[in-house]
Amino acid sequence: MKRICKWGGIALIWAGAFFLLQALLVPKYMDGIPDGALVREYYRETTEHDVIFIGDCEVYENFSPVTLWENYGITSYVRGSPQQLIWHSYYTLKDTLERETPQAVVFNVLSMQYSEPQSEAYNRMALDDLPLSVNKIQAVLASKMEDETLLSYIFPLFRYHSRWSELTASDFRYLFYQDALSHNGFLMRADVRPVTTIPEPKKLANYQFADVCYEYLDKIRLLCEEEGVELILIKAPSLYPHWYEEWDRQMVDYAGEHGLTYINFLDRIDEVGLDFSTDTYDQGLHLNLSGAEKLSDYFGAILRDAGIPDRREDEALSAVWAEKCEAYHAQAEAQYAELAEKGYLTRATTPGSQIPAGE
Amino acid sequence: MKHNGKKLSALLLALLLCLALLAGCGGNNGGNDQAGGGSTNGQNSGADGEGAQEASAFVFVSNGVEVKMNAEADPIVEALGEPISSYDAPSCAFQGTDWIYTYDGFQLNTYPLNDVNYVSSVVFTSDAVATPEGLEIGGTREDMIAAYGEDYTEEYGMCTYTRGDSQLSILFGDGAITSIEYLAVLPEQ
Amino acid sequence: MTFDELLEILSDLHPEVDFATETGLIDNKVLDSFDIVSIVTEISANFDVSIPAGEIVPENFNSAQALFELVERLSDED
Amino acid sequence: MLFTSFGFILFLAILFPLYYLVPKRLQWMLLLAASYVFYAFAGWGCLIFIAVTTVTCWYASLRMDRLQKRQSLYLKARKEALTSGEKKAYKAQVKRKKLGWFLAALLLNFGILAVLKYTNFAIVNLNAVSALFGGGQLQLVDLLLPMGISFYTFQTIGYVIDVYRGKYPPQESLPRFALFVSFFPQLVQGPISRYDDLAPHLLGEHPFDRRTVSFGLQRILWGYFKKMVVADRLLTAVTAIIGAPETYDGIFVLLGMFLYALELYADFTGGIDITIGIANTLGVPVKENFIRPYFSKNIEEYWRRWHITMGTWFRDYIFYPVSVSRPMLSISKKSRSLLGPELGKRVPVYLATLITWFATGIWHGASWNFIVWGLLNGVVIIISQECAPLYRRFHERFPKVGATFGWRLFQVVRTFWLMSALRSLDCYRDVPLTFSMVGTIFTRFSLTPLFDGSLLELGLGAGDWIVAGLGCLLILGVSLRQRRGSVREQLERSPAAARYAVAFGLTFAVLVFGAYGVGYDASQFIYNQF
Repeated sequence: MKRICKWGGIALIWAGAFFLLQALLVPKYMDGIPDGALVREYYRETTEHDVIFIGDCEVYENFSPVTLWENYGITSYVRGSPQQLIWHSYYTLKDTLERETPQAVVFNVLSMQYSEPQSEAYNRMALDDLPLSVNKIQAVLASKMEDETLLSYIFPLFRYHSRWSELTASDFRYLFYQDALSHNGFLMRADVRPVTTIPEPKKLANYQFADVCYEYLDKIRLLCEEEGVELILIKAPSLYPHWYEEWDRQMVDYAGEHGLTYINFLDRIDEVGLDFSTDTYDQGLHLNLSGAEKLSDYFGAILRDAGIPDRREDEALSAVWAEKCEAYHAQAEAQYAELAEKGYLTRATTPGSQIPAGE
Repeated sequence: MKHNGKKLSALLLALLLCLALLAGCGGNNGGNDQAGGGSTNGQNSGADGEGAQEASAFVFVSNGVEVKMNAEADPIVEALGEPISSYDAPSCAFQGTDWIYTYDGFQLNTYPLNDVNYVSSVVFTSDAVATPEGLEIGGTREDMIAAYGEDYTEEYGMCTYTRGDSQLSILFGDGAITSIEYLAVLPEQ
Repeated sequence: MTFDELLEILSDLHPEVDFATETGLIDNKVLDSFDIVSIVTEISANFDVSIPAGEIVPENFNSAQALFELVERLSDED
Repeated sequence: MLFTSFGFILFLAILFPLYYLVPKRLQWMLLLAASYVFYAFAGWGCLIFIAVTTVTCWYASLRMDRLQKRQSLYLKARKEALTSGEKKAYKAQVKRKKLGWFLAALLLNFGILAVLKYTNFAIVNLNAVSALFGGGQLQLVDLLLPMGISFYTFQTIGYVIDVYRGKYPPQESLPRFALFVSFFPQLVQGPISRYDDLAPHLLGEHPFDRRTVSFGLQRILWGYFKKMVVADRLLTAVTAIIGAPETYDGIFVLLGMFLYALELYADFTGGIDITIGIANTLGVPVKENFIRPYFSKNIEEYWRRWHITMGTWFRDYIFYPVSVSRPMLSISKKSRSLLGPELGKRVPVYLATLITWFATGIWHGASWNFIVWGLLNGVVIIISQECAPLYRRFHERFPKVGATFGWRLFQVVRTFWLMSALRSLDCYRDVPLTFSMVGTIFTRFSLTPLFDGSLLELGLGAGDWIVAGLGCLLILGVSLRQRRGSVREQLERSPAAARYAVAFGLTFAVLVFGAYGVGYDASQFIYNQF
């Protein structure tokens, strides 16, 4: 008995040290690259959502849940992550549907063009913060690059141990708790960088989306059917990377075949009222705050037509959302103030990104 | 044990056969083929160095400026002169910025690595430019073979030649060349 | 060959060692591989006894006595 | 499966408990199975080669033994009937047959090694010669080089030679013999064990012993520390230096030699620590391969303390047989009559030395770099032999100097740098480049690069240099303590808190500072494919 106590104690101390070190060494995304913090923030939600967005930066930079709430009383969350590939989307959705059942799921179809994992960094940002479960393991196995190991997703220390030499004060400050950086998954950027030119798209040899992408699209669709959730396919109005006609046609066909709604917002730029001289912060790759609010307002009407209810009558919900709105407007104000003062956003320009200030 | 003499010769024969087979196909030794070097440094001495007589890579030339794949991009961009337009596409979450420079007849694309931009591709956009070997948009398959030979792979009407750390991809539509693209084969990280 | 002749060969190599009493010539690193080869060639050159490589093991070279017995045995065999 | 991969750790984590759970008489079978599983991860093709070596050497040794036994029976039965001439004739006949089996096993197995390892080297050289005369060029062939082939081939050949010499009876059971050939911890990079040392332990029964297992695990941990924290970190800088000879000349060459010496030591001895640690955890003792070689006072001593099992292999199976062979003895006679007894006596020994070092060089790798490296080692050893009388006279005149610490330090430092300089042949692309780079130490010498921040451009940050430096100091400290006996036994006597602190510290040092995972090339053990 004494022996068991002794070894148990040693194991406990060892595990404690291990997890403490691990918590210290994993990146916290508090000093830049807020995109990396998106996945973890979802798990702090206390109330359910009627609409869930899944997809890449074209959802989390372009759709604002607060606008949907304020204008339509629609509760929503953007479960996006940078360059979220379709298998990431599928497993993220699966994880979400195990926790709540929304009325609609909105999927941005840009990732249909990628049939293979692209980069370890994006895998990490999509998967690191998924809670450990069979679902996560499947997600890792589906996503990992050749030289990545499953074990390093279960114990991220094995991946991030070499960060010991890059630790900063903020790694200690945010060791146990990190501030919220997004607004229900929406990352706010109020600065403007107008579109002056868009490079001509190059010709491709093959426009057909890969089988594996269709497989996952089917999985997403079937999952939604099973749970009784309406699936809406969209293509966000980002001007670059180019969305080819040939790709669009495949999505139109797919939606038609399965009775889904597919909206290509590139066709509705005028209807939405987007002005790419003021509504983008990076020459048309992403919308800025004003662009996202216009798009969300336009999309809210579509969601309302699809039967997504107005929850503003619900007092408990209203209280929760009131707080969200407050934080949202505070950040918007702060960003506009900073822009007025300095002409650029410090937060938005991490070292290494060479976006010239306030063009 | 008496007849083992025969068995042994049979064994030896089988063995030699195996050896011959393996010597012929070989090479499936996974990550283990740092042949015999005394160091893991890739500085494998002797036998390895001489083996790599690579054909030199494809180089695009515009107004006397050589555009090599995987070359540092900034000096080339400077030498090429003012582009018609340039476009920077920061990737999601600050993982680096790709640049696209548009010139008359072609586009120059770059990728970043450790804060330096390198040439990732040159895409022809019109027949205003031609490769140093004389191939241009609108040309024929015969032109292509005359210029670059038969050693290409073809997929969906796109023919690709690989030389050194570069590829030349030529796309056909209705029997004529519709696109020519130089592509960098990314160095192993 | 006599034991004294053998001692002479050995003392030529290492005058400072008392070969009559030392019993750890190999274990105590008194003889290195060069010495051993020298001894074998000397014996072969002067007494026409060849010591095969297989017999070059510590047990046979640890003392002059053991070496002498080895040489006796080998010359008997021939 | 690399020693430093998660897969290998998992493999061990399954094997160790299983080993002590199965009935004791099945332990060796489990080891055999584990060894083949381990080897299969290196590729199915490799399995064929090790199996062929196993079967042929096992069989040839049995045949040799049968012949020997039949001879003694035959002679015993006919003790009176045969004349001594007939006996001799019979013996000669048996000897011939034995030699036949012996040579068949030797040629086949060395042949496999030679074909796989040296074909391309031969082709390159043939091509170079052919080019001189404007001849045609051969294509290089893509050959599979099975993991650890040089190690297991040498170990097995050593067994065949011993059986041929009648040192011990052969192993009758093929699977038992297969375990001796393929015992997985030492498959990757040695040590090259002797059958009579290793086999009894491999095949014996091993009850669980807490102390043995804990000592074994400690040694494994220490090996991982040396390898992953020190060696793999230094490797980055070494690679940077020798990868750009046009940038890094002069003092950098010297620095490169120094770092490579540290890196190689940490890598190789770390690997051996893991090997021996695993074997010890399984209750199997394995001969030490290194005894603090960098403390050696001369090159001969160095080679008695560095990669010991390889050195003794070459000594017992090449140096001795060559130097006492008939041709060598006749050379000896001739050289004595030509050069006089003193010098003449040494000629054959030196010749055998050069032959042995040529073989050692080419065993290390198929390139002129290694051949020149080996020969230079031989030459240095010969020079130091020739200088021995000089040193003796020096010490006779100044008897006090030899005993001083300063003098010993001088010897140790001299030997270290001499070996480091020779080792640079192992780094640069070819022999002429190596010599010209070593030359730049003298022609382009300048100390400034050490202080102007160039060190931080070698791929290691300041933190990495500090970790590597502290790691080296720790290794040095442990080596110094080792002179007073086993460090683990010393540790055993210290308080529990200290022991756990060491274990925790090392584990987390490996976990955090180890060079593994994405962003690090899983560098293979340097001796992997010898």
